[in-house]
This record gives sequence, structure tokens and C-alpha cells, in this order.
Amino acid sequence: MRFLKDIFAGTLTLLTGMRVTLQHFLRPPVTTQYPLEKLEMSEAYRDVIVLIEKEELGTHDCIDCQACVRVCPSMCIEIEGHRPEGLKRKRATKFEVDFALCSECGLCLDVCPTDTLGYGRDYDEAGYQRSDFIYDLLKPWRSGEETALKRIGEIEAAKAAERDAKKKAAAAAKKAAAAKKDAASTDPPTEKDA
Amino acid sequence: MIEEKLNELDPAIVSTAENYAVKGYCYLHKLEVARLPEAAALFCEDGFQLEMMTCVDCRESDGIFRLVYQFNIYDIAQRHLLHVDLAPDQAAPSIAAVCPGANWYEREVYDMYGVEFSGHPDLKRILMNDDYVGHPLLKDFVDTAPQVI
Amino acid sequence: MDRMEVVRADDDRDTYYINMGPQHPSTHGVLRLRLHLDGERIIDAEPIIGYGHRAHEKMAENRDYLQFLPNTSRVDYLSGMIYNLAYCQAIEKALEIEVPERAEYIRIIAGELNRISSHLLWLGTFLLDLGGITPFLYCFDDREKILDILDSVTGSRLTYCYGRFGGVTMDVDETFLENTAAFCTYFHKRLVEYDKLVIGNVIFQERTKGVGIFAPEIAARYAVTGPCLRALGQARDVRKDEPYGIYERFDFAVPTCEKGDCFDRSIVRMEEMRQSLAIIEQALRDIPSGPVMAAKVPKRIRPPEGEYHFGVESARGHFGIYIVSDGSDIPFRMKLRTPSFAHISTMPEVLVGTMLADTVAILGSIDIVIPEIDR
Amino acid sequence: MSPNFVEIFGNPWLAILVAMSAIIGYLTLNALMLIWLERKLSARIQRRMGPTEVGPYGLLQTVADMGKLISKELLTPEHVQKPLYLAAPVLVFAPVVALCSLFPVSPSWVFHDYNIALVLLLAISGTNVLGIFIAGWGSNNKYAVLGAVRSVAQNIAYEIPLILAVIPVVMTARTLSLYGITEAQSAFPYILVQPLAAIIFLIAATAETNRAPFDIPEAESELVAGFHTEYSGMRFGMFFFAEYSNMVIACGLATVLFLGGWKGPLLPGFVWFFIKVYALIVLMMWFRWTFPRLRFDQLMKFAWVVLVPLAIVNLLVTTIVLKLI
Repeated sequence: MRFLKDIFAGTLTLLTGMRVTLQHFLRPPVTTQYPLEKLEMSEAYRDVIVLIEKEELGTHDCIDCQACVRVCPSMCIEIEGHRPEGLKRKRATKFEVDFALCSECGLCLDVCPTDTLGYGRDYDEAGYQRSDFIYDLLKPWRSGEETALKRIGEIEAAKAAERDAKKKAAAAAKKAAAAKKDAASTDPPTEKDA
Repeated sequence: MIEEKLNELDPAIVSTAENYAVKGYCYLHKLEVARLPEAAALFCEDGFQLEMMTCVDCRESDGIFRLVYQFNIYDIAQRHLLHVDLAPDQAAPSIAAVCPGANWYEREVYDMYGVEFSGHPDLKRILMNDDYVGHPLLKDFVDTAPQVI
Repeated sequence: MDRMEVVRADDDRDTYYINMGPQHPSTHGVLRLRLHLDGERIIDAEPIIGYGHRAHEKMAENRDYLQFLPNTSRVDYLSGMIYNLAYCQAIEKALEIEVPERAEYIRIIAGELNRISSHLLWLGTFLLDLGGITPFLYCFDDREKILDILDSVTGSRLTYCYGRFGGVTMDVDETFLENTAAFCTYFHKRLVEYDKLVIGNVIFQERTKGVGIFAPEIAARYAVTGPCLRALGQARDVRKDEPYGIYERFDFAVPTCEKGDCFDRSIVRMEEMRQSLAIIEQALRDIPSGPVMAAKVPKRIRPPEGEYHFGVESARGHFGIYIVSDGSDIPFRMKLRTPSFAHISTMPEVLVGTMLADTVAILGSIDIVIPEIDR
Repeated sequence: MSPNFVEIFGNPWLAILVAMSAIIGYLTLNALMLIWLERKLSARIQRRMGPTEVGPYGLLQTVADMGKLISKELLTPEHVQKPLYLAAPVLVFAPVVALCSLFPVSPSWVFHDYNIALVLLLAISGTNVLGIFIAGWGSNNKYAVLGAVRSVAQNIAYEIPLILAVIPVVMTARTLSLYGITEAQSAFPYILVQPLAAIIFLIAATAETNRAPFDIPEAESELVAGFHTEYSGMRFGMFFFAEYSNMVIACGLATVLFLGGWKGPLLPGFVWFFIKVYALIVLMMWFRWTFPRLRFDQLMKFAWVVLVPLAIVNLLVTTIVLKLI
């Protein structure tokens, strides 16, 4: 009897399983037809790093500080820079990332002092040789570099002027305060005088 | 307690209590090589498990290899570290007989540091190829393998 | 010319050797098992490992503490988040960095989501080993949902580098929390379905019950941990025994079984997924607002000279990080104690006497991840 | 009585040629469509799309695959036993062609109605295992030999419940001719009188065709690919074709024995026959994409401990009932 009961119970579990697969059979597929349908990448998605535009500059703000080069565990970043004439800050002249080595850890973003590094949005990178993955991050910025430099010069000049003005104002305020103090120390007698 | 038993076994064993909250283990015992199998047996009898065993290459600073054995009872979190200092050409006694879990760990230490274990049932390389020359985790290891680009 | 010699052994012509792997469909990577067989029965088994050896421990000695971060999630790529966060927590503990509350909660959620995704992959591949192909696809479908959720905050799907010393890289937003909550409700239903399709199935039970029993002595001698140990009836879980992070605040059970065979391991893992869901739900309920990065993190990571151990419960068992610091910003020695290494070293004892078909069931049920063994 | 092919064509050689070409053509088409069906079905069960690119609904995908298999170089590994290795794919496929000629597809579609057709069919289908064994043995590969050995054991074990399930039908119909058995089911199909025999037959037939959950000889997670590990190109394709053709044979036999063959209202006979056959095939596919695989010893135990006793009991009961009637 036990024998028959086991067979019956076993068959029942098999039928339950078949019902589950049947239910799935009747539901629509979940496949994304990849090359035909493009996937929407999330906000946080990490592709090869890019230089992002800083709003106040209208261009990237890589100052060739080499912080990301030093922190990169894969040693895949290469930066060269120079100090353009009349500018306070340095500008990168070469920013190359070997994406084949990059592990998307994001440490370079953390250390960037000017926060000009961000993640790219592409996800279907492909190439025929390793050198295809050496990305030149300055490429989109090259054409606008001259105007950007001018603009940065203006901004820096404005900032310097502002700073100077502030300094002057501060100095003036200091002077005024000192004068006031002087006045305060000398005032009472004048008051008395009055 | 196990530290008292260790002291009974050999008063020369130096046991220090450590700050579990920071270090992650309770006791550090330094012992002689010769005492190792007895000490390991003591731990195993008391229900400890060999959680991990490894080696540290201290040849530069102290001229020794330091074998580190980590015993633990999981439910009460009693983690003990055993330090055994070895001269660079000295063989350590294998504890695989008392604690079979050590078998592979000892093979790994042999593979990575070249430390021999006397009495090990099957001492051969474990992670590197059988025909590999050199011991990768030595501090003076130079990688001679051709770079693949 | 003896070209028909299929049976070959030195003196015993009734037995033969077979190489399972390194390229074999069900060794989950590049594991090689040298099996000595008598017919279909295994007389002797020797696992040969090292095909996936990437020398993570050597790499650790050649880069500073921060630069080792991306390596951690690649040790065990299936529970990369847990390993990544474990490494962060290990360093935080050594340096006594306070982690903000919100970051701790995010870590719990991300870690437990990762644990579920790891268990789902185990379930799928285990069934694949047993010859059931369909559950594999269902598991991957569900796993994909988890990966989407984790992707939306970490930016990666498999090898996360989300943790930082002192917190996490990115704060989670409302959508993340909502998606996670929605996933929890959805996944409860799916677990019932898995129970029907897989666990209840008579063929599955036939294949797994009484197969691959880890005797308690073996478990003790080889320091078997995680679900394999809990299947034996020992309720040991690092999250309970040595609570790290904020695990002691959560109410969850440590599921156990009695026999320790493949079926019990499956039951334990299925139940663990439910417990993980419970933890996630509690964390979602209690998550406070605030910063996700500690205000004061030393610029140079230099743990004081000495030795440190930090253990977490990974999806497979006790994962321990042992760090020897010489006070510089490069680890002097870092040993990664991985659970699968201990589990696979029991194989010579566990596999003997089983059938060839059981070998794949046992390997599948202990949930080995080869890169984790080889490191 | 059915019309004879020889009478239609006059020349017996011509008749054989035409019939053989028709059967091989049908089997090729059948295998192609079944593979497509299996892919689509498994895909939908697994919430995937299956083939979509080649042809409408991916219908031509398997044709493309066959083109690929045919154009592949036929590799012969160095260590194989050459004569056996080369003969095996043919030996696996040959019985199928012979078997197909026996089925009464409709009252007018039968190549030759032997009065012992059922015996002939079971006998020839038994030789199928020979090809598999030779393939495994000739490959001189341990995985292949293991697969071959399993296959032989499994086929022998399941042949018994299979035949034990057929006997009650023969006893009820009182004929061994497939045509006769179909005719005897004019009133109702035998599945109603012999439900247990029908289930046993279906299970045993699934095992005979090495389909999941009984695909032990080619269990890919244990034996890589089992007996056809060493085969590639169209030689592998032959095994593949044989598997799907065997499914048609097994399901065709089940249709004739239990579902009343071509019998059915409204539609012409051959349509009913094929509907029934392909419905059974879909059922077998459904099994495959739902269940995990049994272990070898459990499989044998299932045959000897469950199926054989049940079949014998069923046979006894049938005998007694028939005697009483």
C-alpha cells in the first residue's frame, strides 16, 4: 500500500511541476531582443570614465594633478598637462584611459579634486584589437580648447579681481575697524569735549 | 580554558590576550616549532576548528618564516592565533594527522613559500603547476613568466 | 596495439581513472577532479585546483589598502558585494572608523540582495547539474531583477566596487528602496513556485536525499562553514555569532536541518533566502536618512602595526580576511580565508563510495565557486 | 485491406525506392520541425523567445543549422576504433527508416500491413541500442563508454515494461497487425480500457528514446555528451536526427496502440494520426523541460521495482477480465 501511495504522491509532485512550467509557458517572454531593443542603463551605470563639463567653466576642469593616475589600481590612466600662458591652473593636454585594463572601481572619481571625472553611458563597447580600447578623453574638448582657455582666463581674471576686491574690501574694513577703534578710544574725550 | 592548557603543556608558550573588538581574535600564542603538533591536538580535542593557516615571510625583519594558525570555535567566537617561527631552511611538523583540514593549507604554504612540512601525507604544489619553479608569495619573488599582452 | 583499452589502471583492470574537468560542464569553472572509478562508483577522488589562480594575495602586497578594493569582489564573483563590504569593514575596524547609520543599512540591504542573487545562481546551476534546465532560466530571470536593483546604485552587475572605507560610494534613492520592496513581495511568491517546481519534485528529492552527507566529524575537522554546516544541524552563522556591521539589530533565524545531505543543504539555502528577505524588509523599514560617508576618514590608510582578522558570513560560509600590517600603507600580508577552499578539501572523503552522477550533485550542492578556491 | 504500394507502382524496386525516399524526406522534415518546435517550446516555457531570426518565427533556423552541420569537416579523432566509429551513426539512423514503413497513417496510407507488424516493430526498434553502444565503444573515450553502457542497461530494462504494456492491447485486439489494432479501436481508444498500460508505455517509450528525465546516456552534466562525445558535424547530426525520429516512432506506436490511430471525427485519418502523434511529442518535450534527471541506479530501480510489477499486475488483470468476458 505504501508503495502505491509513494507512486501516487510522487506523480502528484511531478504534475505540480508541470503546472508551474505550463503557467510560465502561457506568460509572455522576458527577453530583451538586444540589438533590436536598446537597454536603458541606470543612472549609476559605470562605463569608461569621461571628463564632464564644469558649468562655471563651460569645459572640463582637468588640472593634471595626477591624483587619479596615482590611485588607479590598474594603472590605466595616463595624463600629461601644461600651464597655458596667463593662466593660474594647469590644463591636461593628454588624458588616455586603457579601458581594457580598467575595472570600473571608481577610485579616480573619488580622488578627483575638481570633480571633473564621471562615468560614461555606453555599454556596447567592442573592438578588434586592444589598442581600440585606449580612449582619448580629451577628444570632445579639443576643438573648443582655445575658446575654453580664453574663457577660463576671463573667469580666473574675474575671480582674481573679485579676490583682490575682497582683499581690498577686507583691508578697507580692517582699516575702518581700526580707525573706528582708534576713534572709539579717542571718541569719549571728544564727547566729553562736546 | 585552552590558554591554561597550553601553559601546562609548555610554560614557555607566551600567550597574550588581545583586543577582540579591534583585532578580531582573542589570544595570540607564540610557541616553539616542536610543540606545534601537541598544541594543535590540544585545540582539536577542545572542539576548536582550524579556521585558517598561513605563513608570513618575515625574513627581512626577523630572518624567519612565521606560520600562523587560526583556531576558532564558531558559536562562542573564541579565536586563537598561533605563531610558530621557523628558520628559513627549517621544516615544520605537519599537523594534518591531527587536523585534516590543515592538509591543503600546508600544501598552499609549501606552494607559496617553499616551507616544507615533515610528515605531510602528500606534500605537493596546490595552486601553481607541478612543474613551476619558485614560490610566488616570497617577498623576494621575481616573476620570470613572460608577460602576455 | 591495444587501442581499445578504455579501462586502464596499473594492476587492477576492473577500475579506471576519469578526469572530470578542468573543462567539464558541471565543475562550475575550471576545477579538475581526478576520479578513480569502479564502474559508476567512486573509489577515490582528488580535486586538483589552481586553474583560476590570480594571486590576489600577492597583489595585495603590491598595492595600498585602497587599491585592493576592486580585487575583493573578484575573489568570489557571485557574492562580490559581501566580499567588497567585508574588506571595507575589516579596514574600518582596524582603523576604528565610524560608519554613518544610513551607510550601514545600505550595506545590509546590498549584502543581503547579493546573498539572494548568489543563492539563486546556486539553485539554477544545481538544477542544471541534476539535469533540470528550466529552473536555471527562472533563477536567472529573478537574479536579473536583483542585478538591476544593485546596478541602479552601484553601477555594476557582478563585480561591485561599492564600499569605501567609511561608507559607500553612492546614496540610494527612493526608487531603489521602492524597487527593493517590490522585489521582496515578488520574490516571496517566486520562492513558493520554486518549492513547487524544484524542492517538492520527487525526482529532485530522489537525487538529493541521503547523497553527499558531511559527517559532523568531517565538518569539524575541515572547518566546514555556512549552509553546509547548518544543514548538519549546527546553527552557526557569523552574522549571529560575531555580529558585524549592524546585524545584531535585525531579527532573523538561522535555518538548520539535520542530516547534512544535498537535500538539506538545498532546504537551508531556500530558507536562507527567506531570512535574507526578512532582513531586507526590516532594513527598508528602519533606514534612517543622513550621510553615507564618514566625515573623518584618514587620507592615508595605515592600520597600526599588528595582525587583524575580520570574518563575515558570505553566501557560502565564513569568509575571513587576515591582515598583517607593518604600519605602512601597503599590507604586509593579506590572507583570504575562503569557505569553498575548506569545502572542496573535504571532497576526497565525501565523494568516496558515491556514484558518478552524485559527484555533480554534491559539487553543485556545496555551491563551489572556483575563483574563490583558487583566489 | 490496405492497398499495396507494389501494385500502385508496378515495379517492386521502384516502389521501395519511392517509399524510402518519401520516408527519409519525411523524417528529415520531421526532425527539422521537431527541433524547431522543441526550441520554441522550451524557450516559451523558460520565458525566452527561441529562434526568431532565420525565416518567419525562426522556422528556418534548424535548416540553417543543418547546413552548418553538413558543411562542417568530418573529424575522425585519432584514438577511435575506425570501423565501429564510422558505422555507428548509420546504425542508429537505419532502423528508424525501416520502422517508419510499418505505420498505418490512415486506412489507405500503409506501406505494407504485416500481420506481425507489432513484433517486427519492437524487434527492429531494439536494434537502436546497438548503434548507440557501438558509437560509445568505438569512440574509445571513457565518457562515451559510460554513456554506451548506461544506454544498453537502460534500453534492456525498459524494453520489458514496454512489451508488458503492449501485450494487454494485443490481447484485447486479438491481432498483431497495427492496422488491425487501429480498426479494433473503432468504438473507443484503448487508453480508456488500458490507462495503466498507456502510462507505462509512455514512460518506457520516453526512456527508450533517451529523452529527459531518462537521458542518462547523454547526461551532459555528468558525461559531457555521453555516447556521442567524440562525434561532430553531420555524424553528430545523425544522432540528433535519430533521436527525433525515434520520438515519432515511439509516439506513433503509442498513438496506434492507445489513441486509436487515424480514428477521429470530421478530419481525414492522416490528420488525426499526426495530431495525436505530435500531441504526444509535445507532452514528451514538456516532461523534458520540467524535470531533473534521474540517477542511473534509480532509473533501473524504477523500471524493475515500479514499472515491471505494475505492468505484470495489469497484464494479469487484463487476462482475467478477458477470460471472464
